[in-house]
Amino acid sequence: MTKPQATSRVLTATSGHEGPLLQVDDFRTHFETPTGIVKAVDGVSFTLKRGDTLGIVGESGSGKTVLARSVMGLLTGKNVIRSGSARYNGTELVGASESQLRDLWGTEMAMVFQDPMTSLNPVLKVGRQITEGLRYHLKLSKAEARAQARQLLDSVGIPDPNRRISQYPHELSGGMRQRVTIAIALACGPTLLFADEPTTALDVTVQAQILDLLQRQQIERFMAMVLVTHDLGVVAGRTDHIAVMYAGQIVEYAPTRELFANVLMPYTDALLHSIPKLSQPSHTRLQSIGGRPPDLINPPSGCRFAPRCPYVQPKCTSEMPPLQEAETPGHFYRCWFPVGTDAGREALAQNAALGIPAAVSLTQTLADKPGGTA
Amino acid sequence: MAGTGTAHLRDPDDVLMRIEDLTVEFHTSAGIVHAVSGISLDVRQGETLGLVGESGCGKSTTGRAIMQLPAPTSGRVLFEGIDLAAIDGKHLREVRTRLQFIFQDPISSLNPRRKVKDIVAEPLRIWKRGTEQERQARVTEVLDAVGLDPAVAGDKRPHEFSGGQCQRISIARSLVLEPKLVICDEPVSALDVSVQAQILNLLEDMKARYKITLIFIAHDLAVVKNISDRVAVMYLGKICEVGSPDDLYATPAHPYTAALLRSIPVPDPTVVPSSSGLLLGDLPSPIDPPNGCRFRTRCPAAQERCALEEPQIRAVAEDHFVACHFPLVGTTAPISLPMPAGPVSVPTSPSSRTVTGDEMGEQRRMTGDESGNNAGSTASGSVLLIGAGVTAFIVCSIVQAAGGSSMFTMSFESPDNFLLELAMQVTFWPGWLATVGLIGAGVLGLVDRDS
Amino acid sequence: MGILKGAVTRLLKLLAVVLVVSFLTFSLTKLLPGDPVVVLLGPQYSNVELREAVQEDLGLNRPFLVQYGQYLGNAVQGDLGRSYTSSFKTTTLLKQKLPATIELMLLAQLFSFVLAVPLAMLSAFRSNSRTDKAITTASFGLIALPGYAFAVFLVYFFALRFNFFPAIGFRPLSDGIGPNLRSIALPLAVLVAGLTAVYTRLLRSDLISTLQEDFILMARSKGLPTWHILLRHAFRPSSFSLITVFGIQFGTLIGGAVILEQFFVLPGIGSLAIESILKRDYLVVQGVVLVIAISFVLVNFLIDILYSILDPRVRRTGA
Amino acid sequence: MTSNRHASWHRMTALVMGLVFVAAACGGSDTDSAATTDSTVAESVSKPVKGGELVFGAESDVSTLDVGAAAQPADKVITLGLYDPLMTYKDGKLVPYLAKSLEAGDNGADLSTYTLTLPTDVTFQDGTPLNAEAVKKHFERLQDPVTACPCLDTVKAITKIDLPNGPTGDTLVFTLATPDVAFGDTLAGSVGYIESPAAVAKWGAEYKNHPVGTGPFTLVEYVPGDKVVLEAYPGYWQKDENGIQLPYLDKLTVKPIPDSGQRVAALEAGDIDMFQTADSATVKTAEGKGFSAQKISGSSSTILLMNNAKPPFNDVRARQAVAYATNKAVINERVYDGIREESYSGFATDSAYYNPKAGTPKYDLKKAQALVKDLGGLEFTIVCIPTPEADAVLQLVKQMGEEAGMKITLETQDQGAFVARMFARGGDYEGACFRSAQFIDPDAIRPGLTTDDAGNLPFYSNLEVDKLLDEARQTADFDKRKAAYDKVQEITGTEVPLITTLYDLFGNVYNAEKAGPPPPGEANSLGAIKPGFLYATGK
Repeated sequence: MTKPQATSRVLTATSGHEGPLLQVDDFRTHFETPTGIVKAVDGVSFTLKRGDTLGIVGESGSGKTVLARSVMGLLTGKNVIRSGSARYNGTELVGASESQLRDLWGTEMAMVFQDPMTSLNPVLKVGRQITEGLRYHLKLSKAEARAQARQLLDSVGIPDPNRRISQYPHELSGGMRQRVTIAIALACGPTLLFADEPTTALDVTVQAQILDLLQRQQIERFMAMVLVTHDLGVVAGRTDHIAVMYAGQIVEYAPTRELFANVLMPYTDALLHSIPKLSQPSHTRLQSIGGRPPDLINPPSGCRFAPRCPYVQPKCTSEMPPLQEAETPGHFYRCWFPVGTDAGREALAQNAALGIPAAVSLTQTLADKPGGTA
Repeated sequence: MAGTGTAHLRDPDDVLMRIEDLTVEFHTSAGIVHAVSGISLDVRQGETLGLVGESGCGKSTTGRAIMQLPAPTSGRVLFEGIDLAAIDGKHLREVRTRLQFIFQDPISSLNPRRKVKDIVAEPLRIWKRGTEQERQARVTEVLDAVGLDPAVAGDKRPHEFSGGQCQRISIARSLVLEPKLVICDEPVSALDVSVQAQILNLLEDMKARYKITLIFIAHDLAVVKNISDRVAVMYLGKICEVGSPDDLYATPAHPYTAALLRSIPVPDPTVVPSSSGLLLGDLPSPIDPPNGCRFRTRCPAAQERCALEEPQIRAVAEDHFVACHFPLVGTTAPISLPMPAGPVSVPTSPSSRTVTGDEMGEQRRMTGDESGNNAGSTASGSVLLIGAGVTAFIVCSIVQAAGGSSMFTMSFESPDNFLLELAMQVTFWPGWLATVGLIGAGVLGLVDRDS
Repeated sequence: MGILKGAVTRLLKLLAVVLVVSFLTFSLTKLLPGDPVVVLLGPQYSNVELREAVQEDLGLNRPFLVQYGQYLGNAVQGDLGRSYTSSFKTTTLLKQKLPATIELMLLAQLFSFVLAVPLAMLSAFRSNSRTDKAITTASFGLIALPGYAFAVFLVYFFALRFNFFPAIGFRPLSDGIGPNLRSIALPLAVLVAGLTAVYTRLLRSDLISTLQEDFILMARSKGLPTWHILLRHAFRPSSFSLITVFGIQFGTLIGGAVILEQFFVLPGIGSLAIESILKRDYLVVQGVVLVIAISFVLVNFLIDILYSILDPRVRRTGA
Repeated sequence: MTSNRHASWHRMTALVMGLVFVAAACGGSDTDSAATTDSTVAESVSKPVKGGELVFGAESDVSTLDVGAAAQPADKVITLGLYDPLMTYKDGKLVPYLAKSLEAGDNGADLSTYTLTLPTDVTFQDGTPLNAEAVKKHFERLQDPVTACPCLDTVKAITKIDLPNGPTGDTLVFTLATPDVAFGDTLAGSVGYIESPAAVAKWGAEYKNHPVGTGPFTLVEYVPGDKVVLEAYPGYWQKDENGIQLPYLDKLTVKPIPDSGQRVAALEAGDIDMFQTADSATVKTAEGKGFSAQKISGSSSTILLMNNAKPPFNDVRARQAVAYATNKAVINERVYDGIREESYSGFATDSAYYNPKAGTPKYDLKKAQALVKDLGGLEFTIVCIPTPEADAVLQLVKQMGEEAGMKITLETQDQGAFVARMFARGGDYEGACFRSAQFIDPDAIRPGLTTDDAGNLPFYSNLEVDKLLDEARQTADFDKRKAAYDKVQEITGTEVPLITTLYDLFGNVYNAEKAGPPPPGEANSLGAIKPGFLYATGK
């Protein structure tokens, strides 16, 4: 229903740099708090090519939102300590000044936020919120900017853009609002789009529409996209790679199909099993993860998931496993006893024998995997 | 869909709770919000009824209307054969001990200043159940049952717990009076997926242990399916479809249910998300809902009849009921369901205005607060209050001057003290209380509507 | 249009407020002890002939409601009666006193607003910086410092030590802008100091919470310059409690600057009210109260309209 | 005013209940009084020169500019500029001022007939000539209740006014209801100010805001609460002793400055050139800053009224007990920094009629205790309009009384109700606080002490005193009058109808660099000045 508009001005905004569009290397973001330094993002590395989509998955507090915002440079304040490297198109973002970053924001990279209710300014008309970036960055005239805004609204599937442009956010429905924020993010033709939980605040029927929209825009504009979410279902069908985050670190990173086919990290595995699935019959016992995520001020010295892991061995609590590549190229994991490997099975069996509850219930679940109505 | 009817109701003697033709309407400046329009439901003893739908469908309003918070506009709520809408307040409070409510946000629904054991024991104290010793034993038991160590957790306060643990505490609190029916309003939607599983498992355990009946309200179809024995799908204040979860999810009879199911992203990369058959457009305004079938404006299968005639709930299979003129019965695979490409042109509702879930919530809140249901009138109300405050101020000064004379006469008698005394007088005028109160109320009124 | 209809109903309500205020003050001045005739006549009050003559003359011997009705009838025609003591028309007195009050109030509001907005922005944008701490401390100090104490200080420095400004008195605008401004400089400074402090604190805390909002982050992520974000995105949504208080201050300033008026010998409404109360000059008291009430109600009506301009969410009315 | 340091007027203070509560209400020392003047700075007297302008800081706003009613110091400064009294006191003697002469009938033997002669060359500021008709209209206007003059009772005593030389003539003959020696004194106050009949006709009820008299200044601007601007009246009839046309000043501005601290600040800043204050501390402060000050001591500040007609004060012992118990030195110390003078009589100590041998009892705790014991206890209530000063004094009186074994309750009352209680038949009070006012003629004491007079608030009754007071007002002979008033003071000294505390203090503070010393105003108005004689020193 949307007519892709070849907005040439928008699409020519990228340079001809070769190689990954975004290269993040040992990236850290720590916060100084009165109680200590919170290591919200602690040594994250990944690369992203233009046209690709990376899904970052994790529970609340895993650092996924901080990662996205911090890479973009949106986190400011004296208490924010960024280190490592994040290069966009060859430009180092860590340590860049606010004005250098500002030149990239909007035109090169943009962000869509979780809740369109709060991420749109309630007192400004929709049109104005779209045009202000256009006018500032692309130096468009008022009329040009308005025309462009109408096109953008049309391209994100908002019917009757002429009317919507002079409405206020509260006059739109939730889905419509998120379409507007996407239009804003896309306005100046960025090549890298961060979508931070773009559908969490929306109803499920609207969620599907928005995810489709994002995907379509990404393809049309040949953008790279980082899709941050807690919902594995959201990333499953719509990403090229997935990075699973836990306690500030990437614990598993793989091409999407590979990840779901061949989970190595016990955390990812547990996450997948704890979600109720439509395909399962009613009253299926869910595999829950005991305990709670670690304190990011004093994280465990070994594997950060060890305290909750059914596979845990003494080695896990003393030595932090590195992010290592599996036999399948491009599949990285951070575990001493990966799921599905002999080492993993052995560890699980040993724990089950010792009566560690998580391991016991997991083995039970694995045993009656095919059916098992409660 | 979105029809009326009672075909799905079971033998009244066989159910614990029965809702008949429940209607909840809110009066706002924009008009009457038809939040819930004539729905009927029942729950058997020990059963879990899942109430599912998108925001604005009236599922939470239904849950509250059962608790009589607020009382429904019309319709009956029969609990153990008693019509809750017809009994007096005292009686109702007593009945409510057998009816408990669990809220979405576990943290804000617990008093942050009280210890966990006191929070859990509070209903017992209020109802003076047992001796102090018995109460403590009961608290220990439920805390233990929800998986908290009573010795450790009892003396802590809610902020020392994570969201999941807080939800355990609220579950413990709701169980302490041994209720018959627990209504859970989105109990896991604020929780992380790993914790969500813990709570869902816990609810199942509690159901088994305490023989409670659950009404489980949620927007997440998978969650509802997992826990329910019977599922009712709601849309815009009406019931679309009722049935056993496995049957309903496998063969949805209502186009809305089908669309909902299709919208859910599946954590399986082999399933390519398809945009065909997805719902388009927005939820119509509950102030001016579409005539006929309320879903028809977004229904891919809508026909002329849908606008003219409201569908009645009818059985399409054993324990599977639907309110649709053209149900999708007989089809097997919901995902590959053949569907028209887009909505059939049907007469649409004259109202182009849309009301979203947030606004619904707002309106609900506003109706709860009688002070103002419209920003404009709140404002002039505030101005009235402030005006009254200023009057009070002026009147105070006159009273003071006339009654005491002192503050003014002193200026000439002992000029040196004039300013000091005047300042003191101003500070201590008793009328200031009224003044400040009125102006304050006015200002609050003005400020409040920004929030 | 809904807005127009709303405005009309609101205006009617405000008219009701003014009526109620006038009735209240009218009845209160009647109910209170302290017959104005006592004050007028002094010891001669015991002289019945004299007392009755004066009561007759002032119309005080008629039934209460008749008096109120006459008062209201005259008031509608712009006649608020005559002062019992000085025989001046109440409207004349008001005309004499209003210029100083209005000028002082408007300038105080204007200056404090113009000062407070950038200060608050600076303070909020660099919250917890040294600038912020300095501004916060200063405004706390000014809020805590009673106006008259500050006035004494200003008079000592600027009138006595350096003789920049007169210590007392008011020169009307007809004497020229220079003398006029010089004559109100010190009271204006006292008012502006207090108001600026209040406004700065209010706006600062609102701005700080607005700056935490997602839409500010969104605006930043658009790559907009800081000043644009502060002015276009943060200021408007942060200004609601500011303008509420701003509106209320109009009311308080009209009648509440009594201390300053007395201190600086400004011919203002506040001192007129006090003097009339003293002299039981109730017609003047009523006139003053009426003017205060009307202006207060009007200002807040305008503020209300301003609200709906600033916050589109308020505009929502059912068609 | 060194020349006035020991003014040789025969001063006396009389208690007049009448104006008293106006004073309590409006606060100024509403004291038409004779006063001791004491200037602290004996500066070399600069010669008055013509020209210049001055700004005068008044204690309070103008309350009225009408004749007959002007009573407060702030009013007096202006009204004495606008009007001239018919009579005045010079060196303690009553002499004609605006009038040419005032003669009692029968060569001074008939005190119920007076002949007033006017000058023929005086015109009001609006050009209306001053003549017999104008003066007659003036008194008739004051006699009209609608004018609401506080002087009503006084002017009502005039039963007839004859104009033997016709309306445009220069002679009036007043016939009084009873012989009154103090008639001339009356004409020395605001009752003796004559207003232009043309202006009254023009302005009617609003006349008081558009006053026109024969005085040295005309009113050019009157903004209530802000300022009164007076400009010299070129046609003024009076020249000074050196032949300079009065007034000296071209312009005089009077500004009310209620805050005494601000009054000093304004003087320092040069916004004003002189001001008045009833507050002794302010005088001290101003002197400390190098300004000049005239200090005038006058009537008693706070007096304690006792209801002689009701228990417990219908018993003379009770009244004496209170007098013995009151330690005025302590009150002076605690409330007035010891600046004031103790008062045991309604008469000022330097009044010619003052009887130093008489006076109310001095502090003697033992005697007070004995009397209280004798009475079997003494319990009473003192009612008062609350002012900080009265509160302070009464608190001390309460303590002192309790030391003597009395039980005293203090009660506050708003002004309206207070007045009503005072004037109620028989007096609805036991004890009350009051302020006094003063007149130069001792006859003013009469209403306050005469049995059944409306002004007799203590409800005192002593037929002998009544007789003495009547005798005294019906003779012009000083010795006879003095003897009568001496006797009255003896009687009231023992019978104690009321208790005075301390004499008032009033100050005229001025900047000697800008202004000459304030010329004394009406002799019987505490702190009043005659602005016609004010001059700028031209620096």
